Amino acid sequence: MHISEGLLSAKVCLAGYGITGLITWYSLRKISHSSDPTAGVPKAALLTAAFFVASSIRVPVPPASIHMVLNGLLGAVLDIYAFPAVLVGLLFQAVMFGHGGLSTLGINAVIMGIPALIAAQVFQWHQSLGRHLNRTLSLNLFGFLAGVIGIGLSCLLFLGITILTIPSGFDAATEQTAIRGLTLVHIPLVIVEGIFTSMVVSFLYRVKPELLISSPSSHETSH
Amino acid sequence: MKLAIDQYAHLSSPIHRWDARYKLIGLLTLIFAFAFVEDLRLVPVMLLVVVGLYWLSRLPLEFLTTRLQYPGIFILAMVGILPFLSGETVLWRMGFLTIRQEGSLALILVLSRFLAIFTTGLVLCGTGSFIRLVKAMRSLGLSRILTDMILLVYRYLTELSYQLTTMQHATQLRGFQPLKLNRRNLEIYAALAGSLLVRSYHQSQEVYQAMQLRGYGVTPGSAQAQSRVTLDTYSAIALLITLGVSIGLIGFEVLA
Amino acid sequence: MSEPILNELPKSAIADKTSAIAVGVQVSDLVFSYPHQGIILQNISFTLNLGERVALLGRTGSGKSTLMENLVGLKRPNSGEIQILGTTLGPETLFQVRQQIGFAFQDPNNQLFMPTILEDVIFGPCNYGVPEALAREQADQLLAGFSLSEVAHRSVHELSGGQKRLAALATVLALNPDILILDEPTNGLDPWWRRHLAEILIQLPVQILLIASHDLHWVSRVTQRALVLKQGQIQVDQPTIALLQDRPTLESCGLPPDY
Amino acid sequence: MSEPILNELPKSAIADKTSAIAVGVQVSDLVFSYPHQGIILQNISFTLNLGERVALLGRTGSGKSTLMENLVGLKRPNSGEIQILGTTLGPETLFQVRQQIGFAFQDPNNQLFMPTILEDVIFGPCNYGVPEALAREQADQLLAGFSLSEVAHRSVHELSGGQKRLAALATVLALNPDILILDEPTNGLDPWWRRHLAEILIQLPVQILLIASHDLHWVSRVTQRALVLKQGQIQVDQPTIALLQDRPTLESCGLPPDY
Ligand SMILES: Nc1ncnc2c1ncn2[C@@H]1O[C@H](COP(=O)(O)OP(=O)(O)OP(=O)(O)O)[C@@H](O)[C@H]1O
Ligand SMILES: Nc1ncnc2c1ncn2[C@@H]1O[C@H](COP(=O)(O)OP(=O)(O)OP(=O)(O)O)[C@@H](O)[C@H]1O
Ligand SMILES: [Mg+2]
Ligand SMILES: [Mg+2]
Repeated sequence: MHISEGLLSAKVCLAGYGITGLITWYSLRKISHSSDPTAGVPKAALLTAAFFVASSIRVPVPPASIHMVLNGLLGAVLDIYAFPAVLVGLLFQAVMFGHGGLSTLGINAVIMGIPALIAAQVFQWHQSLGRHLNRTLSLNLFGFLAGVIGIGLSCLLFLGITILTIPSGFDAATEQTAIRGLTLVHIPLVIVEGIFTSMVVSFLYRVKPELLISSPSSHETSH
Repeated sequence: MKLAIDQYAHLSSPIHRWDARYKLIGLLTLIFAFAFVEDLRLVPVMLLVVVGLYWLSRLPLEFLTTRLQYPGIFILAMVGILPFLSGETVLWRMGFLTIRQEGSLALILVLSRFLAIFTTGLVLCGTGSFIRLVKAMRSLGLSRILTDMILLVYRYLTELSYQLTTMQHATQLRGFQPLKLNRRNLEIYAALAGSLLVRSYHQSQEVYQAMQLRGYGVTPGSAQAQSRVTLDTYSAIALLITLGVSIGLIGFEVLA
Repeated sequence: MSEPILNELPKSAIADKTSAIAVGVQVSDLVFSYPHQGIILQNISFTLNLGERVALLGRTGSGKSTLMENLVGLKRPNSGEIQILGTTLGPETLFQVRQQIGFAFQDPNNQLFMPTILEDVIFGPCNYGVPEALAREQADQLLAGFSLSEVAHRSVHELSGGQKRLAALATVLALNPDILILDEPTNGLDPWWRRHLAEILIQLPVQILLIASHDLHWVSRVTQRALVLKQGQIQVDQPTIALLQDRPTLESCGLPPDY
Repeated sequence: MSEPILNELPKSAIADKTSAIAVGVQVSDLVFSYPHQGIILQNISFTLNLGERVALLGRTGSGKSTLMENLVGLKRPNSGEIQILGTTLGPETLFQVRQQIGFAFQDPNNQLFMPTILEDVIFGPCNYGVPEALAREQADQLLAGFSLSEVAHRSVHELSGGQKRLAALATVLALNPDILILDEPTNGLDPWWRRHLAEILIQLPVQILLIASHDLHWVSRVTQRALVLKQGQIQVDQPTIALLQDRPTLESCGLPPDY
């Protein structure tokens, strides 16, 4: 779900870089104002690598196999480092594997990163909105939502940007059919992603709850 | 997953000799100049520049073609339908197949831009060690947090994908053979992903400790951070040429 | 130093399964190299017969782990053939052959990926259709045998180095493999556990045991035959005790027996 | 078995730095537990004097690694005090104290975090202001001494288990620490390397050497004093050779000397 080199006009690429630059600058400023800015670097870096490796796991859905995106969870786990993490991860995907590209790095970071930030916010609601639910249920539910929102929004942004900016217009009808068709195709994938995300969330909750920021366990012990 | 993007860093060529900082500025500008190209008359110029650049870099052609495969297929899948669906002017019709002019031209434009930008990016990353490139980014003022992250990700991307492969092997050796999507299988994949995250988190803590034990993060502006600013005439001239070409391309696009 | 305990194998356990085949593992002309690098294993050929317990020795970096990973089909040789219990190892036979082999990685972290140790131990049996309740019961016993009952519900990251090793061994033994291949199983274990592990392995009803190790004394109590890898080839193939007393050979292979 | 080489320390190296302080490391009443778990170390007190080479022994899971990580400030004790070369370990003094300590983790993977082995070795010196060219030169020598020149430009996961261990040791030695703390340094090394490492360590001009190990014979050649951890306490504090000959004590600590 990355936009390749050459597809977009330079203006869109530059706009992407502009937005990405702004959010990255804001994130970095928040990081360097934290008590020990270097402390989070190895954690963010290794988890970035882990997320991108984990997203290469191919889950068989006969007759093919799919892989997860996990950007919702990435947002939830990495907090202020999430956006820089997405940027760095995408840089590697572009350089090493040719997924995406250098000129489209900015716009791709927007496509993956902004939904990650929103999904992270939604996931945090498990502490407030999910307060009345049983802990596991609320984690599963909001994990699911984070997964769905992360990949869902990314898909919409991706489809929107490509179809609207691809040079030489289709007629409006073709465009609409295409969008509708592609959206329908993606719905099952989005749901599998949601389920998978909630499963990883419950794994993390069992094994290393502090990875889920301001984790329920620390919440629990404080009462 | 082998990330050998810099497997040809040891070659020697005019591009290899180009100082990483100047090269970074020069080639990135060129990439953007290519992105600006909309006028079909510029396409041959752009391709010529890229062919020249790749030839100068002495990188083997095979390096380009193997790396081109995946993203090439991807972009073809994205824009391959354009000639059939997009535009009014019919160039050619056979049965239900219609090839339209606007779509075809758009396809040519997109593919050439893709090829030009992709190749330039490959030359940028393939003609020097990746670490050197990251250090160049740092000395050009990119945040230390980002460059440190890039270096660590570079190191651990291979490591973790290796760990993942080994863990997957371990599942196979103990009889895990998922043929269909069901709850248990999905849960095992989630466990693999989760293990990878926890393992890397755990490792990151120890890595941070190991880094601290060896003096990380306390001596700002140490020898590593500052690289000498020398005026390298050769690199500067190369930069000027690239900037000239870039400005030419953009200028033509804006004026014409 | 006590004598290695020879011939204590419960032969019956072996006979009733595969009495027709005498050869368990046969490797012919195996060549292996990592991409972009020199050859690590060149023209390796050897045979392991049923009932044998064999040590694989060699200097650091001599290719022991690489050879073992070839044997279980995790790495594909450049050329050459591997036969396991009469079946030639290949993409189609892999799944079938692996059902009979247990392999413990050199790094136990790679082997433990489920949320808790207990779940890790039942993972294999469940894959082969053992009902979960039964698997759990057997796992409890196995973990108790490895003094891991207390940590059975912890995740890997909360174990000490030696405990990780023991847990990894437990996950392999849970499968009751016919052929057991262990890569440096004593690494990180304390002397008490090394002794106990030797006892466990000696009594284990496996048909073939192959152990890579740097612990010459320990391995001489568990195995009867030793292969030494050097410069990509098997340069020594002797009874383990004989090798242990053959100081010049050992020194020439870079394995000074006092250390 | 050759006699452990006592008193071979280059005393001059020690005298000229800190002749005033005789005590190198002093631990008083240290208590440690992991969150939500029982106490691992209870009321540990001991002193390491300058010039001493000390072994830290104990069963798997007895808390050796935990104790060492407390000593270098990677874990914070629940209570108790640690003094290193006269400075009390605390958040403010941590950085200063760490400049004098070299610590090698039990798992070498965690120690090697740069893209190549060479970069890893120069990482420490560069942080402490050694010019890169000089650091590189020293690193080349150090790596050659560990037979790692050939793999210096590889990344860690392309090394064998033993090579990782050696590389991790090289990164620590590159810092020329006053106090050297090694967690199971022989783990995964072949006999030749175990011998060679012993020789290197015996000649190393460090002021204090503390080694956790399960390899009793090896450690008795490198250290003169042994501490044994059991049930969260130091139950034995003896000269290493004396301990090695004291079979009943060893057996009671779960360390049968034959294994
Ligand atoms: N992934 C890899 N890529 C390239 N080379 C590798 C890789 N893994 C191992 N090697 C090299 O192959 C050789 C054999 O490695 P192997 O791990 O098989 O040795 P080993 O005998 O198991 O050593 P040890 O006793 O230290 O575990 C070593 O020289 C090592 O550097
Ligand atoms: N992160 C952790 N969380 C909880 N418990 C832990 C953690 N790490 C270790 N432990 C427990 O603390 C005890 C001491 O562990 P430690 O690693 O210090 O032992 P060790 O003496 O180094 O053992 P080994 O010889 O096997 O390395 C063990 O029982 C272990 O299970
Ligand atoms: Mg090995
Ligand atoms: Mg330990």
